[in-house]
Formats: sequence, structure tokens, C-alpha cells
Amino acid sequence: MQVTGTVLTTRRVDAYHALTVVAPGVAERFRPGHFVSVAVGGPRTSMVTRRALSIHDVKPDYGGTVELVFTAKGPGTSWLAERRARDTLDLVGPLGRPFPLPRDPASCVLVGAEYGAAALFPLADALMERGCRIDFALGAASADRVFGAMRARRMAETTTLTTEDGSLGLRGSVTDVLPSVIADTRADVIYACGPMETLRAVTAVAIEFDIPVQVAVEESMACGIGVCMTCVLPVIGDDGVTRMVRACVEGPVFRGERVRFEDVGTIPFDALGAPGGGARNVG
Amino acid sequence: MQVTGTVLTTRRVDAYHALTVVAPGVAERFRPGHFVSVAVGGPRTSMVTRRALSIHDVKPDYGGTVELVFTAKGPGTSWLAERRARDTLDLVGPLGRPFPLPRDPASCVLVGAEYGAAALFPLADALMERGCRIDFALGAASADRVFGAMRARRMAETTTLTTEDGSLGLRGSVTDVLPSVIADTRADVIYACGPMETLRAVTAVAIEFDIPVQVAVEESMACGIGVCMTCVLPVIGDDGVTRMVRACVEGPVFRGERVRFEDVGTIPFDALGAPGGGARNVG
Amino acid sequence: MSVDMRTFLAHVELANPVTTAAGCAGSGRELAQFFDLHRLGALVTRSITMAPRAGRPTPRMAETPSGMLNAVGLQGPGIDAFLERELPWLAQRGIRTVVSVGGGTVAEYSALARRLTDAPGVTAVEVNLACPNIEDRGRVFARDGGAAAEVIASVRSVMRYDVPVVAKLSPDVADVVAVARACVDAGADALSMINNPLGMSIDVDALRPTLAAGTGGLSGPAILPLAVRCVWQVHAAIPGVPIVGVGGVTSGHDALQLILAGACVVGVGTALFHDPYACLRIERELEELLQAKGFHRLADAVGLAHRPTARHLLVDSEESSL
Amino acid sequence: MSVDMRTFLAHVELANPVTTAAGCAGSGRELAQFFDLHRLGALVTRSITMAPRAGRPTPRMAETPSGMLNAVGLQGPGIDAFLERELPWLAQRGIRTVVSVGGGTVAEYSALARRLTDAPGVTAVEVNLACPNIEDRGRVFARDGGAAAEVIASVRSVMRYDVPVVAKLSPDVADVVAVARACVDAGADALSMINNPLGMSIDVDALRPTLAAGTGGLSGPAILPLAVRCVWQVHAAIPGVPIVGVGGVTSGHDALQLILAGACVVGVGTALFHDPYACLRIERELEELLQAKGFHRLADAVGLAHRPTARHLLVDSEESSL
Ligand SMILES: Cc1cc2nc3c(=O)[nH]c(=O)nc-3n(C[C@H](O)[C@H](O)[C@H](O)COP(=O)(O)OP(=O)(O)OC[C@H]3O[C@@H](n4cnc5c(N)ncnc54)[C@H](O)[C@@H]3O)c2cc1C
Ligand SMILES: Cc1cc2nc3c(=O)[nH]c(=O)nc-3n(C[C@H](O)[C@H](O)[C@H](O)COP(=O)(O)OP(=O)(O)OC[C@H]3O[C@@H](n4cnc5c(N)ncnc54)[C@H](O)[C@@H]3O)c2cc1C
Ligand SMILES: Cc1cc2nc3c(=O)[nH]c(=O)nc-3n(C[C@H](O)[C@H](O)[C@H](O)COP(=O)(O)O)c2cc1C
Ligand SMILES: Cc1cc2nc3c(=O)[nH]c(=O)nc-3n(C[C@H](O)[C@H](O)[C@H](O)COP(=O)(O)O)c2cc1C
Ligand code: FES
Ligand code: FES
Repeated sequence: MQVTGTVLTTRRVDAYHALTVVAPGVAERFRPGHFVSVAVGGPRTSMVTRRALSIHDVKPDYGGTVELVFTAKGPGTSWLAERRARDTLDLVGPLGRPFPLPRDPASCVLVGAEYGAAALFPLADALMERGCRIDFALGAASADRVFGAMRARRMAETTTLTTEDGSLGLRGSVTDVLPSVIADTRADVIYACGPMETLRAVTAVAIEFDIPVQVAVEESMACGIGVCMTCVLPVIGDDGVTRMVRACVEGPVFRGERVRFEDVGTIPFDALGAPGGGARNVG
Repeated sequence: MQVTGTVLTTRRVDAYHALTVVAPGVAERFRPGHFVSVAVGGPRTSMVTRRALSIHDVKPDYGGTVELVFTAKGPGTSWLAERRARDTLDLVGPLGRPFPLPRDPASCVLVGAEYGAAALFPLADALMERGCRIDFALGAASADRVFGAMRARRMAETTTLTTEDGSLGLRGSVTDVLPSVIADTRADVIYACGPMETLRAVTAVAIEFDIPVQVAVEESMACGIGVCMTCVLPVIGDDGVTRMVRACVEGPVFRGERVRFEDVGTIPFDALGAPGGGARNVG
Repeated sequence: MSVDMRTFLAHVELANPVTTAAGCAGSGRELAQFFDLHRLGALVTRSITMAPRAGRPTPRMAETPSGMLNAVGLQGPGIDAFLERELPWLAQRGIRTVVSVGGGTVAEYSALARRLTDAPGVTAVEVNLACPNIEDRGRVFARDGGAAAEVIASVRSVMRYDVPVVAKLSPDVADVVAVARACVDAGADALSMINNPLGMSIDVDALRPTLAAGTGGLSGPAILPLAVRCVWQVHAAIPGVPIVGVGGVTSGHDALQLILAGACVVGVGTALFHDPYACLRIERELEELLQAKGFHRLADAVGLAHRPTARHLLVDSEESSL
Repeated sequence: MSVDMRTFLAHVELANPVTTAAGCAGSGRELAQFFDLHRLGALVTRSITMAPRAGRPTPRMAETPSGMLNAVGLQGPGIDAFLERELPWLAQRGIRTVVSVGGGTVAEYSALARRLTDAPGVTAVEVNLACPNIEDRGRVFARDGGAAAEVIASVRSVMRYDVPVVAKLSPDVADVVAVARACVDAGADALSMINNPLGMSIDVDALRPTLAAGTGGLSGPAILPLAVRCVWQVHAAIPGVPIVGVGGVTSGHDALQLILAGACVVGVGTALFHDPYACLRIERELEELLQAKGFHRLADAVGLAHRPTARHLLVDSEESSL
């Protein structure tokens, strides 16, 4: 659904911006892993596409609020970073396929890199409600980019932090520490959120340990609702066939081992409808 | 010159919006009749052209401020109407050819229709400094669109007001009352500012009374600095030749009898370079 | 009093003039989660090809000033899956459906038409001519009146007589009227314009094209003036032919520009990516605008800006603007 | 360390690559009130015609999303007054000046070239091919490779050998490479692209075209992706020819896109209407960007996005984006 929300609060969280927006309809339907798409730039803007942002938190205040956490990267997110309380924000959501939850209590490792960590907290809440054990592994380039370390420590059995520059926790990437976290926690399942490179590495570790992994991918999106076909990546279906599927509606959450990370940005020759079939030369 | 000014105050004046902007360089160079062009829409806007606005007032505060008075007509002026104190505003100015002032004290009738009245007040100040007699004739569609009636009454010998709907002053247009104002005040010269139709009618009256008239015209402008050639109108030169001249640099102030009002929006056949000459079929 | 918004795409009546644009409404089901598709003038499908197509590699999208570039590459299920799964879903619900088709050869287009001719639920066929002709070194059909006409003639000859064939034209030509005329002479019942002009964006950090495919189609508000101009020129030259105006429409005001220029149907593409309800909003805004201006029927506004006025005599759309 | 911003327009060296675009800098004097014109790579004049021209009626301008339409109609003083008053003013100050010319017949273009060939202060001649050919029912020269080539050949044969002749191309063609090639074969020393695509806007209140002339040229950021694409295609096809990239440039980032696509000179038009200092700002931003990316010389960035990469192999600019 589309709603015009009102910004309730804005704050800086280290390197990130956080916006809390009153959006009852979105909050109500929210499940962990969902995202929203936000119109940016205001009236008569030249920016025609929405920006996809994960939902970090929903609260019941004012009928329902959603919190977004983001980096001011380009013009759209920079505009968002300038919003103030009482400004309105045009959201479509909640969008996407959320994280599937284990039926029975399980030991879950939640791996978050950069702002990807933000989306893991509502997931952690949901898992804990089901009696799951939670362990966090959070990483980023530097201390100010590690999101939610304090909250993770409060919630989880263990929280392992990594930074590339060693300014917080262990030096290195979150995937470096993942094997030992899995071993220590006897993990049954992994959830991961972050840049594609991290998701690829996390999936490799999960395959090594032979445990399921759910990853929330990121692809450039023009619509977020499944109609533009710009956000596709090669994913192997239940039938073993690779298809170019949409990250916005078939994802953003996929089983990691189904995503052909090495082939992202290409059309694998064996994908359904890949050039080489009868339609090679069309359009 | 181009300056990034800061909005000092904003207010509503009946149907109009008024913005006072700190812009020392512009204020310093200002002479009555000058205008500024304002960038609208903010960063990444889709509105690429500036909006031309007359300068209503300059004050020495904060090194120099300019006041603009305008109607929220389309998207650009509506954006301007939403500016708040401390916002910045990108101005180029002062622009255009200002009102010429009589060398010796004279009796001057200042005719303003709609927001056109706003530009007449600094002119009145300058004329009074030279010992001129000032009389105002201000008109608009309705009372809330008659700008500056109070101030005019304080400054001028006489002030005549007209509205189309009769809600203030005499019912009718400002040109209806002009002959009697001219007769009563023994006017030596007329200054006029307002829609083209008003300027045309004022000029006709002035010609009838055989007194000089200076009009500030309005033409759609893309640049305001004389480089785009979009703001032209047919004006008769000293040599008797009609040329398509630029309202932004050769104007906006012209001697009324030189402007071929009936031919505005056309290329008169006898204009310099009009189709029919050797270049008819080029481009 | 409300405005009579009915319009005709050739002899087919539509309840209102606002349709989706080809390739911008998925399979229909995605938008159905937001609103009842019966409220559309018609749903235009993505361009269906013979075989399933995986499309182009990513990135497929780049934002540009008031527009975007796309290089999706006609990703789609192919005609078999379309006829099995997508069209029946629409047909069962009685949703007016214009099926867009794309091919690499004249034979492929006519094969597609043959498959569609007896399929229930085809309101009209729109022929996407912005596909490269593999028999002419990849030259896009729409850029060559002769090739475009050949495709249209082959589709027209195969399609059921009561299903209108709409030729979708590209602006990347020296003379859009010539291509339009060739298509009409070849039997097109209506024209749709414009498809995306070809554009490009360079990623200055990566020092290479932003899109994996290099070039891409430009869409969105940036191209509205090109669409208005094409509709105007073609309506002026061939006044009787129904025109679907497409390109950069985001408001009822934009739609009215195309209608006054000569379109009787208006397609909405990129605006749907921003606002899933765009078609409904635009239809409402258009109706309000027409009402405010005193129109009783949409049909009365079609092409009205061509009405001769003194000023009109100066208009010569063939001449350069400079 | 600063970046070496020198560039060559054919054999003529410019101190930096940023010039004004034809018709967007008045006579030069207007901008001189804002900054020293020597800081421009070059000043490009409006298109000079044989006779004085009053241009088109007003309104000549309409704002569009991220762009504007203009229909000025080459208003200007004619070649005599230009040579008497405008060019000497520039020449005396030693301002690098590219003189743009426009005509209605091949003979008119060559007559203009003849008048310019001995005039002091002509750095280069830019041939505005977006003028209607009165000997071919008003068909715009730039839309037809043959007609464009004829104009270029006639100008080239008349102009002094050491004054480069630049052909200014339009995007409103099916194949910009074909027109570019025809011009180069006819002797063009460089190419400038793009001139304004033809657009239109309807005034929905007046129920008629916004511009008195009906159609107008679209300019501004909206057309940047078209300019980048044209520069890219032509540089890919004819790599040796110097290209002046023009169209929608408002920042150093935009300029760098055109340069990476293959332009060695960048023209700035509509941005000047918004910011009289636009050329200087863009030049500074461009230099800063190049420096930040580790370039020592502008020349090293020209066409760099064509460098083969794995991804590049997928690029086929002739193929449709769909
Ligand atoms: C499902 C999903 C969830 C996301 N959640 C978050 C989040 O919680 N916090 C956060 O900081 N970022 C998140 N992102 C990334 C975020 O969408 C981009 O950083 C943002 O769109 C960039 O916009 P911009 O204007 O700053 O940059 P620009 O580069 O100007 O964006 C230009 C265009 O590219 C698209 N784009 C650019 N980068 C990305 C990207 N990485 N992913 C998708 N589209 C992109 C934009 O949407 C826009 O259409 C998420 C992306 C996806 C797909
Ligand atoms: C010298 C001069 C002084 C002016 N002074 C004032 C003033 O003091 N107060 C005031 O309210 N208005 C004034 N105007 C008119 C004002 O410029 C327009 O109302 C305004 O530009 C409209 O912008 P918009 O975004 O509201 O409308 P839009 O219609 O969206 O504007 C679209 C484009 O057309 C141009 N345009 C539209 N109408 C006009 C117009 N009447 N004159 C010039 N350009 C126009 C705009 O600049 C813009 O480029 C003046 C105009 C000129 C030429
Ligand atoms: C992502 C995307 C996919 C498209 N796919 C098709 C297509 O399959 N067939 C077609 O004829 N046009 C296709 N188009 C072109 C649109 O139908 C439309 O002509 C064009 O985008 C201009 O309209 P707009 O500005 O409203 O998007 C596509 C456009 C976009 C943006
Ligand atoms: C008002 C105006 C006048 C122009 N006059 C000319 C001209 O005389 N000759 C010419 O070759 N191009 C002319 N052009 C085209 C520009 O030189 C340029 O090619 C085009 O506007 C694209 O660049 P821009 O987006 O930076 O404006 C004109 C453009 C505008 C906006
Ligand atoms: S973003 Fe449009 S289909 Fe996924
Ligand atoms: S507004 Fe550009 S020349 Fe007057």
C-alpha cells in the first residue's frame, strides 16, 4: 500500500541516519525482512525512482511507526537525511518476501554487515518470541559503521563484532569470524543481510557447515513492486532451473545456496530464456 | 551578479507573498525598475529556468536586503511561497534597464496594476528625492489584489484605487480613471507597471494626453541576462526601425509609445529581419 | 456533471482512455494487489516473444534527470507460458487486455500473431517495433518505414479481423510521420507512440556505462515533450488514425497535453514505478481537468489543439525550431 | 598536482574543454559582465545567417521536466553586422571564438563561409545543420546524411585550410553514426552533438501549443542521456574524430560523462540561463573530479569508458535496449 507518513523523529546513529515515520498501515502488515520504497526529492523533483529501504523497527506509537536506517549515499538518500520532524514522506510498503521463521526453536546466527544489520533486529525479536537462541555477528568498515552493537549485546547470547580497520571488535570481515561463531553456538540456521559480497561469503560458509542460510539481497530497483523487471538476479528454482527472478517480489530474502552469486550481473548460459535459446536475437 | 541570499522574513500581504532576502550586492546596485531572477525548486529540481521578480524594496539591514512581492501562480512561485526564514535563495541581479528619472522636478503619475504596483514604491521614493510630485493610480481585480494602497496614500499627493469587482475604490480598471488623474494632477510623465494589456491601455492614454510614459513590460524569460533571446517584443528604435528587442536587457522599462503592443506575440512584417527579407526561409 | 470518458481504440470501445504502457505492468497480478484492474482503460502486457527470454544482465536501470534508462531486454515467459498462465488469468477476469508482441524477424511477429488470433481475451495487439531485425544487421524495425510496414502487414494479415493491430513507434527517426504512414498503409488500425528513445549514462566512478547493456531506453517525464511532438505531427498528417499517446505521463495535465495533440488513448509507464495507483490518479485528474474546462466528452478534446487559430497558421511542424 | 586541462578541437588547442553552446551566449558581451571570457575554452556564437533575422514570434520558451523548449528561430544580426560589430569585439580581446553558421541552402552556407574565411579571430566554424533545406521542402539538413555532407563539403572547400570545420548534428535521426560518417567523409574536422531534439508542449488552458511556433527544440538535463548516447555511438564507430559533446550539461559530473563517452570538448547551453558562471563552475568541477580520480591530463579520460572490460563485450549500441 501507499501511505503519506509523517516524520516523527530524526536522529544520527554514528554514520547512519534514522527516521521514524508514522505509517500505521505499513507497520501493521510488517514482518521482518520487509522493505519500503520511499519517494525522494519533493514536488517537481527530477528524481523519478523511489529508494528501497529496509524496515529497521516498527512500534505501536501513533497507530504504528516504522523506523528506517540509512547512509546518505547519493542525492536521494541525502535528501532523506535532511528531513525533519513533521515533514511528510511518501512510502509504499511493506514490500518483498520476509524472512521465513523456523517452525521449532532453533539456534540462529544473525549476520549483518554495514546498514544491513538494521534489518536483523525485528527478525531477532520474532525468533526469540519463538524460543530461538540468537547470536549476532556484526561487521563494518569502521566502528562508526557497525550498527546496533549495544542492542545486539542486550538481546543475544553472544555478539561478535568485526571492523576492517580494527577500530571495534576483531579486525577483519564478519565472514572471517563466522565459522567459529557457528561452531560455538551450534547454529541451526543463518540469516544474513548486507552487501552482496558479504552474502556470497556467508553462503559459502553455510554450505561448508551444511546449514541453511537466508540472505536478504540488494539489487538496483526502479519499482519495488515487481512490474519493471530491473532488479533481477539468477536464482535456482525448486526444479533445478535457474531463472532471472525479481529481488523485489521473489526476494529480497532468498535461500543463500539458491542464489548464483558468482553470476550476478550476468545472464548464466543455462538460465531459462538465456541467449542461445531460440529467442537469442530478439530485442 | 549571482548571490546566495538568506530569507530574513516571509509574510502574506493580502493575495500576495512577500519575501525579504539578505542580498547585499544586489541591494547596493539596485535602482527602481530592476528585477532579479530567482532559482526555484531546490537541489535536483526539474525546474530549470529562473523566475523573474521585480524588486519591491531594498533596505540597508544586514548589509542590504531586497523584498520581493509575488503571486503563487505556478509551481515555481508556489515553491517560493513555501520558503521560510533562514532558507537560502539563489538570486541573480539586479537585472534590466531601470526607470529613467526626470532631470528636473516633475509631476509623475505612477500606475500599477496587480503585483505591478510593488515595483513603483522605490521609484516613488527616488522621484520624491528629486522633488517630484507623486500621484498613484492602483488597480486590480479585487481588493485583496490591490497592492500597497496604504503606503501609496502616505507617500503620494493623491491615490486613486480601482477594482474590477468594485470591492475597493472605483469599479473598473486603472486605465478608466487615468485621464482624470492626469488632468487633476497636471501630470508631466507617467510610469506604469502591470500586465501587458494595462500597459497598452496606459500608453494609449498617455499618447492621447501627449505626455511621456515609461512602462515596465513582462515577457516570458528563460535567462534574464540577454543570452537566450526568448523574451523579445517589437520596439521602435530611435531610427524608426522596429526591432525584436529583449525585455530583459533592453527593458523591462521602455518608452510606452515605442512598444508595438498590438504586435506583441508576432513578428511585424516591417521589423528588422522579418520573414520576407532575404533570410525568410532559413531555420 | 461527469465527463463521458469513453474512447475508441480503433473500433474497440474502452471505458476510459488510460492504459498501462507495455512492459510496465508486469503480468497484471502485481498491480492487482493495489487496485481493481477493471478500472484501467486497458492493461497492455509486456512484449511477448516466441521463446522465453532471460533479458539483459544487470544493472538494467539508471536514473537520469526526470527520467530513467532501462535495458530489460524483453525478459518474459514466451508465448506458450503467456497463453497458458498470464492471458487466461486476465481473460477470466474480463480485463481489457492489449497484448504487446516483439520479434526478431517478420516471421516471428506473424507466428506470434497466429498464436494470438484465436486466444480468448485479446482486446488488441500492439506490435513493438523497437526490436532489432536480425535479418538486417540488427537494425531496429521502427527506424525503417519499410521494415515496420512489413511486420505490420504480416501481423494484420494473420490476426482476426476484429482485433485491432496497433503499431508502436519509436522517436529515434528522422521523420516519424513517414514511418507512421507506412504502418497505416500496411494495415495498422492505430498507432502507439512513443517507445523509449535510446540513451546512455556513464558511471563516472567505474569509468564505464552504468547499464550492463551499455545503452538503454529513456522514459519518464523527460521525454513528454518528444511524445507530444510525435503525436502532434502524426495527428496533423494522418488525422483519422487513432493514436495511443505514451511517454512521460505522470499527471492528468500531461495526459491532456497528449489528448489535445491528438491521442485518444494515453499509456502510463514509468509513473507506475513511482505510484502503483498512477493510472487511476491520472484518469481522475484528467476527468477533473476536462470537467473544469467545460468538456462533456473526452472525445471532444482529442486533437483540439490543432484547431486553426491565427497563431496556428504559424505552426509548421516540419520546419526546424531554431 | 593540477590536471592538464588542455584539449584539441581538431588541430586547434583550447586551454580547457568547456565552451558555450551555440545560441546560448548572446554576442559574448552579456556574459562578459559576469566573468572574463578568456576563461572559456572557447565562445561559440549564435548561428549567424546571411541576412538579419527577427526570429520567431513569442512565446518562444516553455519549461518542461528538467528541460525547456525554445523556438527562437535564429534571431540575429546577419553576417554583415556580425563581422562589423560582434566578431571584432571578440577578436580584439583575443577570445577564442567558434563561429556558428546557419543557412537555408548549400549556397547560403558556402557564402557564409566565404565571408568568414578571411575574417580575423575565427578559431573554428561550426555548421549548424539543424536548419530546414528550402530546396528540399524544408527537410532539415541534419536529418539526411547526403544533404549534411553537401553543406559540409561546400563550407570546407571555401574555409581557410587552418580553420577547423565542425559539423553540428541532431539526435532526431535513425542512425546518427551514418550522418556523422557522411560529414566526416565530406571533410568535417570535428563533430558537435547534440543539437536540440524537436519537442512540443501544449498549453492546456489555451488549448493550443505553448510556443507560438508550435514545436521547439528541447534542451537541458532531460537530454543528457541522448547526448551521451550519440557521443558514445559516434566515438565507437569513428574513434579518431574529435567530438564536441553538448546537451544537458549542468555539472562537472555531466561533462565527465560526455568525455568518458568520447567528447574532447564540452558545450554548455541551457545551464548558462540558470547560472551565468556555469562554464567556469563546470570546468572547475570537472578538474576536481579528474584530479580526485588520479588523472593527470584531461586527454587521458577522453573515450575511456570504451576501454574493453568483460562487461563491455556485452555492449552493442546498435541493438535495441528492450
Ligand atoms: C531491499 C533493499 C533494502 C535496502 N535497505 C537499505 C537500508 O536499510 N539502508 C540503506 O542505507 N540502504 C538500503 N538499501 C540501499 C538503498 O536503496 C540505496 O542506497 C539507495 O537507493 C541509494 O539512493 P541514492 O539516491 O542515495 O543513490 P543514487 O545512486 O542516486 O540512486 C540512483 C538510483 O539507483 C538506485 N540504487 C542505487 N543504489 C542502490 C542499491 N544499493 N540498492 C537498490 N537500489 C539502488 C536508487 O534506488 C535510485 O533509483 C536497500 C536496497 C534494497 C534493494
Ligand atoms: C521583469 C519581470 C518582473 C516580474 N515581477 C514580478 C513580480 O514582482 N511579482 C510577480 O508575482 N510576478 C512577477 N513577474 C512574473 C513572474 O516572473 C511569473 O509569474 C513567474 O515566473 C511564474 O512562474 P511560475 O513557476 O509560477 O509559473 P510557470 O507557468 O510554471 O512558469 C513557467 C516558466 O514560464 C516563465 N513565466 C511564466 N509566466 C511568466 C511571466 N508572467 N513573466 C515572465 N516569465 C514567466 C517562468 O519564468 C518559467 O520559466 C515578473 C516577470 C518579469 C518578466
Ligand atoms: C522498464 C520498461 C520496460 C518496457 N518494456 C516495453 C516492452 O516490453 N514493450 C514496449 O513496447 N515498450 C516497453 N517499454 C516502453 C514503454 O511502454 C513506454 O513506451 C515508454 O517507457 C514511455 O512511457 P513512460 O515514460 O510513461 O514510461 C518499457 C519501458 C520501461 C521503462
Ligand atoms: C535558446 C537556445 C538557442 C539556441 N540556438 C542555437 C543556434 O543558434 N545554433 C545551434 O547550433 N544551436 C543552438 N541551440 C542548441 C544548443 O547549442 C545546444 O546544442 C542544445 O541546447 C543542447 O545543449 P544544452 O542542453 O546545454 O542547452 C540553441 C539552444 C537554445 C536553448
Ligand atoms: S524493482 Fe521493479 S521488478 Fe523489482
Ligand atoms: S530572458 Fe534571455 S534574452 Fe531575455
